[in-house]
Amino acid sequence: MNAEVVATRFRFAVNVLPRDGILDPQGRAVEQSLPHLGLAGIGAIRVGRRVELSVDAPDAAAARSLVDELARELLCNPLIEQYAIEPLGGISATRGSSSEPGGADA
Amino acid sequence: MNAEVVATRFRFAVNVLPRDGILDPQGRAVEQSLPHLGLAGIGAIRVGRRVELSVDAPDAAAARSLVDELARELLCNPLIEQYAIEPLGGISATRGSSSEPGGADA
Amino acid sequence: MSATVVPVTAAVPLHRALGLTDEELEAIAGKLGRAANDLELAMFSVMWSEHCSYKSSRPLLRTLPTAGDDVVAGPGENAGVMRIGDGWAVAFKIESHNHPSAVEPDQGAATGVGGILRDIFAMGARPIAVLDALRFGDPADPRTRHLVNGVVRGVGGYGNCVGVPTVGGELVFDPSYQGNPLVNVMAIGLVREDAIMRAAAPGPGNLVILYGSATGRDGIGGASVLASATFGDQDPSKRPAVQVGDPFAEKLLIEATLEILAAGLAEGLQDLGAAGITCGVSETADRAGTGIRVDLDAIPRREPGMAPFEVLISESQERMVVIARPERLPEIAAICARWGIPCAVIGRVTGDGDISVIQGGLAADGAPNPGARELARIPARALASEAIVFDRLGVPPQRRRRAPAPGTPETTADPLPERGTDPGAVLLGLLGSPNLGSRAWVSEQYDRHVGTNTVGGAGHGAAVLRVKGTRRALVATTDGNEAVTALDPYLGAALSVAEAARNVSVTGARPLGVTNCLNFGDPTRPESFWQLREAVRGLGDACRALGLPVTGGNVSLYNEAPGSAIAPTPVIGVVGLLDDVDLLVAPAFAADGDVALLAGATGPGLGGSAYAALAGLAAADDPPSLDLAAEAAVQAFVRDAIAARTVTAAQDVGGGGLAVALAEMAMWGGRGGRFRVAVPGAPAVALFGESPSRIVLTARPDDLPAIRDAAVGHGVPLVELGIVGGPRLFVELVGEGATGAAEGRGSSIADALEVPLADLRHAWDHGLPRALGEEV
Amino acid sequence: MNVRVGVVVFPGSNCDTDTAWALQRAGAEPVALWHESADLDGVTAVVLPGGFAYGDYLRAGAIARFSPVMRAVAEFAAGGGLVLGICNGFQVLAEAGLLPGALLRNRSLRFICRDVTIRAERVDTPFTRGIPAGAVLRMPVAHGEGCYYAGEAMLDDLERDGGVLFRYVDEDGRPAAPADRANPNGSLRAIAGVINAAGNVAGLMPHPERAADALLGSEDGMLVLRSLVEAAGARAVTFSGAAAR
Ligand SMILES: Nc1ncnc2c1ncn2[C@@H]1O[C@H](COP(=O)(O)OP(=O)(O)O)[C@@H](O)[C@H]1O
Ligand SMILES: [Mg+2]
Repeated sequence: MNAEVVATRFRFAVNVLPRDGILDPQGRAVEQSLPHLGLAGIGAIRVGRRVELSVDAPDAAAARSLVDELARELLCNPLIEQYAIEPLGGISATRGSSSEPGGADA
Repeated sequence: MNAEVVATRFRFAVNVLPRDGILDPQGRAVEQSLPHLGLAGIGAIRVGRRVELSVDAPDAAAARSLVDELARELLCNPLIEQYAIEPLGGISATRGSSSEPGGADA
Repeated sequence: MSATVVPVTAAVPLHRALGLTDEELEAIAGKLGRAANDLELAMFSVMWSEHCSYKSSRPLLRTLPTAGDDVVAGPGENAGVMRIGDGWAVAFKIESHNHPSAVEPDQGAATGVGGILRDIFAMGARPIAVLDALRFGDPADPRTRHLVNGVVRGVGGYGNCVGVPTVGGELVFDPSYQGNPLVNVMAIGLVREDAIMRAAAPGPGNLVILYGSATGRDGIGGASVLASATFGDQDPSKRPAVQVGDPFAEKLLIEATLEILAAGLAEGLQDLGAAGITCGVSETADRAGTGIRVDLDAIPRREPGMAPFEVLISESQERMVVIARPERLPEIAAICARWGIPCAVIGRVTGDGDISVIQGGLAADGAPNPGARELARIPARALASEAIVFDRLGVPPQRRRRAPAPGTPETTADPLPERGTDPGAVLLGLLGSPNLGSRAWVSEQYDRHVGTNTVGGAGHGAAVLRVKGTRRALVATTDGNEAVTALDPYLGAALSVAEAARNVSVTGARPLGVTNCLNFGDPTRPESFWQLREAVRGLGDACRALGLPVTGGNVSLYNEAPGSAIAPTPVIGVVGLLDDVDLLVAPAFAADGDVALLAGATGPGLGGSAYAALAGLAAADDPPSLDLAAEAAVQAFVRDAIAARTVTAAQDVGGGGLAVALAEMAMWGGRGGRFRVAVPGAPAVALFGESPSRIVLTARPDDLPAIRDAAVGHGVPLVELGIVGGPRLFVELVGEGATGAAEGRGSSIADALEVPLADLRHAWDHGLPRALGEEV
Repeated sequence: MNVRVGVVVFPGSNCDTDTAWALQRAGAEPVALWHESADLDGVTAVVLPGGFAYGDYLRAGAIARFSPVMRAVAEFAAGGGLVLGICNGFQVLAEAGLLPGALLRNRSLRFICRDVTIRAERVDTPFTRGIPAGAVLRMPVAHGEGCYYAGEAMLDDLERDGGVLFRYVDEDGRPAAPADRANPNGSLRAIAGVINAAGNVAGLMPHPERAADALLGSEDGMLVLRSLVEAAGARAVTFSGAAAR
C-alpha cells in the first residue's frame, strides 16, 4: 500500500467489431439461424467482442488514453476490426497503489 | 415487397459478458499481457461478446422485446453469461417487407 | 480504382498502380489489338501477376519431369492426381500463403488452408489430410511469437472446423524469415479414378454457375499486389482488404460440390482463389478452347456499390464455379439449397474464345439483353495460357560454397567446442533446440484424428493415413532444407527431395510423386533468380534419379522484407503408397534385443547442419554431398527389407545426425540401447553430421543374414551399431578419430555418449515451448 | 435383429461418418438423421456426433438446439429414448438443457487434440454397462470448448445423484485437477462426461469413435459404443413388445 498515490478509478468498455466490408462469419451464422428461432424483422447482425475494464488514473483524459492504447495495441486488429471506447459509470476515488484495480475481482 | 407493412428500423447492441464469479480466461490473458505493454493501472478486465443488429418493428417496445428474446434464447447462456441491451441511434422509417434489413449481407 | 494499393496520380499511371510495367502494357495492347480499358487492365493485372501467370518461373518449371505410369493428372490442373489401385486415386498439392500470413497471421493461414482444400475438391476428391510447412524468424522475438501463435491458430481453426485432419508439416526457425515468414500448406484428397473432374468450360451454351459465399471487397488487388509486391509497408490503410476465412462455409462447399459431382451434374469445375472470377472464367475457358460471357449483374454481392473491377477480381473466399448443361440447373440449385449455399448463373460458355463482361443482363438464351453494355472483351488465352513470360537473368553470387565431390576424403578438423566436451550434452542441446524439439505444442492444437484414418495418431516421422475399405495406406511428408539451399541451391533442393522421399521409404511405403512449393526472393534480382533456377535444376535431377514425377506445386516469389531476402526455400511434399498397412514400420525401437544397423555411408561436411548452427559454425563448413544413385539404392533396400518383414523399426538420419536419429527411436520406443559408432575422423561428423542417404533400422537377430543379403543386393553399406534395450542411450566411439587418436589430433570429445532416456525426453519435450516463452 | 442407431447430421458435423462407421463395428445399423427433419425414422437410440454443428461461432452448440431434429431429439429423450452426445454433441445437449452444466473455452484458450485417460464413475448405465469397474480408458479429445462448468451447488447435486459419468484421470486413475495436464481443458471436478437424472441422456468430450480400431491406437471407445448398442437392442425388444400390446 502506497498512501501517497491518489488516483480515481474509471470504468470503460471497449467494443471491437469487424471492420465494415470485412466478412463476418459469426454475424452470418446468427442471421441464418433466425428462421429456426422464428424471429422476423431482425437483420444486419455484426458480432464482435466487448471488453470491460477499470483504470486508475489521475483524470478521465489520462484514463481514456490508457484504454485507447490498450485497444490499439492488443484488443483490436486494425486490419479486420474497428473499436470504440465507451465510458461506463462507477467512478470512485481510490487511495492506494495504482496496481490494485484487479483486486476487486481477483 | 409488401407495401402495406409499415415498420420503423431500430438498432440495438446486445452486450454479453461472463457472469460474475465465472472464471474468464480471456480476461485473465489480457491482464497478464499488460506488463509487457507497460500499461499500469488497468485491471478488472472481463471479455465478452457484443452483437449489433437492426430490427424492423412497429414501435421501440416491440423491437426491444424481439431483441430481448433473441438474447435470452440464443446470444446468452444464463448459466455462464449475463447480457444487457443497449439501444443505438440510427432509427429510420422503412416501408416494405420486414425481411429486408439483412439486405447487404444476404 | 480507389481500392487498389497505389493511388493513381499524374506521376503514377493506372497500369503501374496496378503493378503492370510499361512493357506489359504494350504486350496487352498487342494481344487486344487496341488499348485496354480500365476494367480490362485490372483483369490483366491480376492474371499477369507472378502469382497467377508464373511469368518468371514457367520456363524453369517446364524442365521438371512430370510423366509416370501412375500419373492421372499433372501440373496444369488444380492438383496432381496419382493412381493408388482398387480404382482409387490420390490428389495432392502444396501452396503458399506467405504474404497474407505476414500481414494477418490467423486469417492469412486460415485462408491458405481453405484455398488448397478447394484445389483438392475441385478435382472431385474428398480432402482427407492437411500438412503445414511453416518457417519463422527468431522464436524469442515477440513479433515472431505473435506470428507463430496466429498462424497455428489459423491453420488449426480452419482445418479443425472443416473436418480435415492436420497430420504433419514442419516448423523451422531461421533468422532469414524474420520479416517474411513462410506458410506453405499441402492438402491430400481421395477420388475414384473415374470420377476425376477437370477445370474446363466445354460446350458453348453451357451455364456458368457460381456457388458459395457472396462476393465482397475481400483481397482486392491481392493477386497483383499482396502476393507479389515486396513486403514491408506497415500502413494498414495502404493494404488491400484482408480475406477472412469461413471454415463452416467451406464445409458446406465441400459437401455440396461432392454431391453435385456424384450426381454427374458438372461438365467442369473450378475453385475461385487468386484473381477471383476473372481467373476462374479465363482459365476454364482457355483449357476448353471456349469463351465465357459473364453476366456481371447476376453475381451475388455482400456489399452495395461495388465497382465492376472489384466484383471481377475480388478474392472473397469459399466460392466455386461449376459449368453445367442448362437442364441440370434445377438439380444443382436444389443441392446448394439443401446445404444452405447461395448459387447463381453468372454466365454462359461461348464459342468465340473471349471473356466478355456484360452489364445489363443476359436473356434466357444467353445473349446480352437489348441495351446491355459490354464492359470488357479479352481472349481467354491472353489472360491465361498466353500470359506474358520473362526470361530473367540469373547470376551466381561471388561467395559460394559447393559440396565436395562424392568420395572426397574428410578434411574437417573436429569442430566440437572446448576440450572435454561431453557429446551427451551436445545431443541434449540439439534435442532441446527450437528446430529439433518435439512439435507437440503445435500438433496438439490441430485435430489430427477426424476421419478416423490417421494411423499412429501422427507426430513421429511421416504421416500415415489408411484408406478405408482397402488394405492400403498413404504416407505423406513435407521437407525443405533452407540451410543447405542457402549455401548451394542445387544441392539444397535435391537434398530436400531425397529426404522427403526417404521419410516415406522408411515406413515401407513406395514414394509416388512430388508436389513442391518454391519460396524465393525477387526474381528481377539476378542472384535471386539464379537461386531459383539452380533449385529447380536440383529438384528435377533428384526427381528423375528417384523416379518421382512432379505432379504440381506452387511458386512464391518476392519473399523479402526490406533489405533481406529469405533463405531460398524449396519445400517438397511427397506422397507414398503402402500396399498393406500391416507392413507399416515405425521410427521407434520395437523390442529389447533387436539389433540396430546403419545403412548407407557417412560422408563429411557439417555445413548447414543443426550441429553447425548450435556450434556457431553456420557458414564455416562445406555442406555434405549427395549421391543420388546411393540415395535411390538405400531407399529401395529399406523398402525391400520391410516388405520381407525383416525390419522392426526404421528412421532416416536427418537433422542432428545419427545421434539424434538414435535418440528419437529410443524416446519413441521407450527403450534405449548400447551402440558403437566408428569414428574415422571428426567425432562431430560421425555423431551429428547430416550427410544424406542413411537409414537406421532394427531387426531381430535371426533376420540379420536376410537383411545383409538384401543390402549386398542393393550395394548398400550396412554396419551393425549394437543392441536395443535398457533405460539409457549409450554410444561408444571407436576408431581413428575417437579418444586417444582424437586427443592426438587435438580432438576434445569424450570417448562415449551416455544419456538416460528421461533426460532425452525432457530436453526434447520442452525445447519448443521454452523457445517460444510458453514455459520457463 | 438390427439395432438402428440414429446419427444426427448438422451441416457442420464432421464426425458423423466416423461415428456411423464405429457404431457399425459395435454391431449397430447407423441411420443418418438430417438436421432439418424432425423425423427420427424409428431409431432406438440417437448419437449426436462431433463437429461444428452450425459453425459454432457464437457458443458451441448454441444455434443447433433450435434445429428441427433437436426438437425431435428432445421429445425422444423425454420419452426415455437413449441419447449420447460426443464432443460437439455434448455441447449441443448442454445448450439444449438436456444435460446439466455448460462447456466453456478450454482454460488454455487453445484447441487441444490429444489422448486422455478417463474413468467411468458409473458402470450401471446404458452407456457404460460394458466397462469394467474402475477401468482407465484411453481415447482422444479434440475441442476448443470442453471445460465443464456448473455452479458449486449444481456440482454437489451432480456428485450426489450420480450425474458424473466420466472423469479425467491420470494413468493411475487419480482424478485430474483443473490445472493438471491429465485434465486437458480445466474441467471442474475433472468432469469429462455427465448423465441426466433419468439416466437416458449422456454426453462426453472425448471421442469413443476415434478409439474404435487398434490400428489407430486404441479400442477403448468400443466399450462405450457397444454398451449403447446393447442397451438400445435390449430396449428395442421391450419397445416392440409394448407396441404389440
Ligand atoms: N513449382 C511447381 N512445380 C510444378 N507445378 C507447379 C509449380 N508451381 C505451380 N505449378 C502448377 O501450375 C498450376 C497453377 O498453379 P496455381 O496458380 O497455384 O494453381 P491454383 O490457382 O489452382 O492454386 C498448377 O497446376 C500447379 O500445380
Ligand atoms: Mg485452383
